[in-house]
Amino acid sequence: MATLIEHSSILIIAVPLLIAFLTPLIGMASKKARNVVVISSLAFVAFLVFTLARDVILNGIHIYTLGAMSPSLTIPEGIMRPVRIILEVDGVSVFMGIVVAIVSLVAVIYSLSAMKGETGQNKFYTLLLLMVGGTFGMVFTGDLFNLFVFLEITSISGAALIASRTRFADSQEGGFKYIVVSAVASLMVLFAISLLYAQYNLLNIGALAAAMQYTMLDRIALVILISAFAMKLGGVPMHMWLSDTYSVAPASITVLLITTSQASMYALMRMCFILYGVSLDLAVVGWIVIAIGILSMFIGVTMAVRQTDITRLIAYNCVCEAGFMLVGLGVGIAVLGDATVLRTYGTMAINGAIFHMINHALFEGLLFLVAGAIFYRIGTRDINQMGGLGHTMKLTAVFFLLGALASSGLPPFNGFASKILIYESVYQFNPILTIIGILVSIITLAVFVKAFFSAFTGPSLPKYEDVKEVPKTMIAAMTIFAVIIIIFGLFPGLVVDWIVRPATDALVNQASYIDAIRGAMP
Amino acid sequence: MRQFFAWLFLVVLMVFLVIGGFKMVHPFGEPPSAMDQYIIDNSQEQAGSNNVVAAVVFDYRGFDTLGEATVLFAAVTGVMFVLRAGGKKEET
Amino acid sequence: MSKIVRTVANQLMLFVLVFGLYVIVHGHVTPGGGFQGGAVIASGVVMLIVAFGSGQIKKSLRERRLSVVESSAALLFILVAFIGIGTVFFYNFLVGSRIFGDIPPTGTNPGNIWTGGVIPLMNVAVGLKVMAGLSAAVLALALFSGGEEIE
Amino acid sequence: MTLIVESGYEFWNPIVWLITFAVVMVIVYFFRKRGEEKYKKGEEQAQIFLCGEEVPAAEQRQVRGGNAYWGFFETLKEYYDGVVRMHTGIVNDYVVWFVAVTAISAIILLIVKLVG
Amino acid sequence: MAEILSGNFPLVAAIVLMGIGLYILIFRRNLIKIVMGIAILSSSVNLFLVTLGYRTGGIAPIYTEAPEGPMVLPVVQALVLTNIVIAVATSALILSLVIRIYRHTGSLDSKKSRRMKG
Repeated sequence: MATLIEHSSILIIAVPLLIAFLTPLIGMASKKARNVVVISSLAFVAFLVFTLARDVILNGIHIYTLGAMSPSLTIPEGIMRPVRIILEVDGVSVFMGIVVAIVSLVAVIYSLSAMKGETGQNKFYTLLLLMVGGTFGMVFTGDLFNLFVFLEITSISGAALIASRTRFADSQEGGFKYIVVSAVASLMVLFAISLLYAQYNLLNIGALAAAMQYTMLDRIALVILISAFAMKLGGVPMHMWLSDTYSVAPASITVLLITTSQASMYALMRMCFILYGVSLDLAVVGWIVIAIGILSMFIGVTMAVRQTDITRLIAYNCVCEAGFMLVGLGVGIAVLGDATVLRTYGTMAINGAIFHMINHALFEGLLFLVAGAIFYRIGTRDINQMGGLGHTMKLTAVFFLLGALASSGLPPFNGFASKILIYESVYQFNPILTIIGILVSIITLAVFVKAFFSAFTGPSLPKYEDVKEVPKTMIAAMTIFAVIIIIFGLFPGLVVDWIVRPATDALVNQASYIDAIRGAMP
Repeated sequence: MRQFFAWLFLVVLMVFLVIGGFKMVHPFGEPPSAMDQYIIDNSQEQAGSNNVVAAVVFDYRGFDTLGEATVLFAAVTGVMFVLRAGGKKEET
Repeated sequence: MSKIVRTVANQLMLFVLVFGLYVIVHGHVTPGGGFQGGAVIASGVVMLIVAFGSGQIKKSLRERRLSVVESSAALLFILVAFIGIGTVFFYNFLVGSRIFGDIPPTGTNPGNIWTGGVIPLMNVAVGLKVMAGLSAAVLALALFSGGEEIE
Repeated sequence: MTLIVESGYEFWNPIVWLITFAVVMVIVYFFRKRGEEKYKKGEEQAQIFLCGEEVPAAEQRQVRGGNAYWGFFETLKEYYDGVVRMHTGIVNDYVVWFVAVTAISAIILLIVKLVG
Repeated sequence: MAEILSGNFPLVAAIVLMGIGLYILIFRRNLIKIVMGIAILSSSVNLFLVTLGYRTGGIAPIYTEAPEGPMVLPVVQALVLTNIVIAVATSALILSLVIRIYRHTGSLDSKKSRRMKG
């Protein structure tokens, strides 16, 4: 068991990749075997993630030096800096790992029957596993260039998956937009990395953080990193690709795309809090992030109101929810330098933002799955064409209502618990932000009222009279999300104490991240 | 309008980058090289490879290469996935 | 393409293959490596596609077979990395052993192919993978733009 | 107690909320129970009454989602005109926005450095 | 004057190339040209990286019958190798998507391929 934990961080990344390489070969032999292998490998990975999370939360940062004599040998003899690639797993990483593990398992279960009729399923599952592995790599790595490589893995496999319904022109277009945007963003990230490399001759995040001097060149790199990751997570005004791609991808892929966006947000946090830390102009950078967040909230929700395409509506709502997290993080960045203020409400804002990340993945995921279920049955996403579906798809309607209420931040669901943390802490920073936030929440409710009533209520239409409830595995996938939403809603304190607070502590504690790299220094 | 702003922002960004590259990066030909010098000095002994770049690619930064191979694998799978025949089979 | 082009391409392919294999196998001693050698061979395949047309090539080089080769090569690569997990993932466990285990003398030397530990193995795996992968991608693009759809 | 989320100033306890909600629901049910019980299902009473005219088919009776919140959009017409024009859907414009955000934040950081 | 002009010209060349790439991505509507823009952007980053690692009078970092002189930095070369392969992979995937879009819409204009807006 100790050995398993010691190697768990690399296994979590490498097992999905290994299975992805195997999938085409197994799939040629038997479809059933392929499905079993894919699901069991992801379940194994989820198990590893939970054991690793327990270990990290109890024992502190987990270090894994690839290719060295021993995993903890970060710095070789004769040199004072890390040479090899190091996986550094701290509280935030395992938090993101938990999100990805849950969501990927649900996505695979959902696609079992949702993708049943499609051709090319071997390649579908291969790409899905690659995407999961890439997201795990993004959140676990401690090396900047490695982060870039995994960013590319997620964007390339993601683009191919978005375009998987080749019979529709708009899905091809969505894939094209996604890969162009990701390629530009990740190349600019690489440029910023090369600026940092040019000055310090380092690629390790912890070592760079220790050496950081915040010269003008570092500022340029910081600006590029912030805007590139903000583009990848869909912050306004760089959010337009998000609604185009989320709306056309298969629902199980959209759920995974949410987690990759979250991984980009994780990367943004990693850059701001750990790589630059207290050395950057905290108030200014904080306000830049807050500005992007406020714009995301407002424009996202107002655009969501006028959509008539149900997935597009939820996608714009995603932009809006990302705004909440950005505001929380921005407040955290802005007060990072002041220890007392940080203690009074700074950590609370970050807590709220991080808690909202997992809630966001859960309820937006549930909503997208429901939208996918509707599309699966009636073949359209236009809410003008829908109506009266609640008569036949009762469970789906309940799930939609659950996700909608959680997303609008109504008690007692999980969205309320995280939003109230953000509101109350942000209120002490700047009351206007909270007022905008509450207003946006109200409009979010209006958005979902529109979507719910036009899709599920009303007289049952003749053309949808023979519409049945979706297959059992899809129901099972949605049930997992729904149950977790209810549990998180009823016991938010436990979640905050167990996984959210360690993540916040890891974020605000730059010194421990650096010390973990230095740990084995002679 | 769009043209004007696009040009403006592009030029501003380029001015920043050009000044950064021209003046602020280390002089050409004299890079800081603590990590790289260590690899140059030790690659023969530790990785057993005369080709230092091969040692970096497959030993010191082997994980990047795994990622890179994965990217290529994903792209090839993606190309064949996107160009595959048929959209939806009959449900069986 | 005309008969001259086809004949020349046919003859040249042998040299391309030999050169590509040389670049792959000597990756740890001389400039080159798996990626470069694989790209050389794949460009040879592209030359054949240009000369003979994708329909002709498809008869002898199915993209299904190519993707099997690619998957197996990727598996080989990651398995070699996995074997190192006895100590650490990606540990170069062959240095100092009897297979590819010689350690070259420090400093300039004439080069010895029996060195590098796992690096030659990985080079071969990556070379196969890049060759199969790039050929498959180009073949798929060529076939699709020629009007055929990929299975 | 770990079931509570504390934000430093206030707290949120879903269990207390649920108990309150249940109590209110019981009171509501109590009031509802005291109401008339003349409603009968499946009779003419449950049918739609439209001034004696014939009830249109379900297709026409349905309120479509696209018609919702008409007044909201009409009031905010200027805002929506601007915002919708921003979403051109052309991939080139997405890159322009990226460059714009990068350039603006670079200028802001430069100004901060020169001032402070 | 000499003081102002003394600087890092090779890096400027790389950044100008980046400007060209961004220019194409912003102003060219043709989808194939957008792919080219991404390729140029990627090449500019590669050029930038390789230039960073140069040492005056340096030789390739390979010990086999190496001439005298300092070796240039090997890590950037590995990074560039990785990035080249990634660029190839990206181009291949985008081109296949472009072919699909062309099949559907019959046009390569990015203004025409916007089913989704607003």
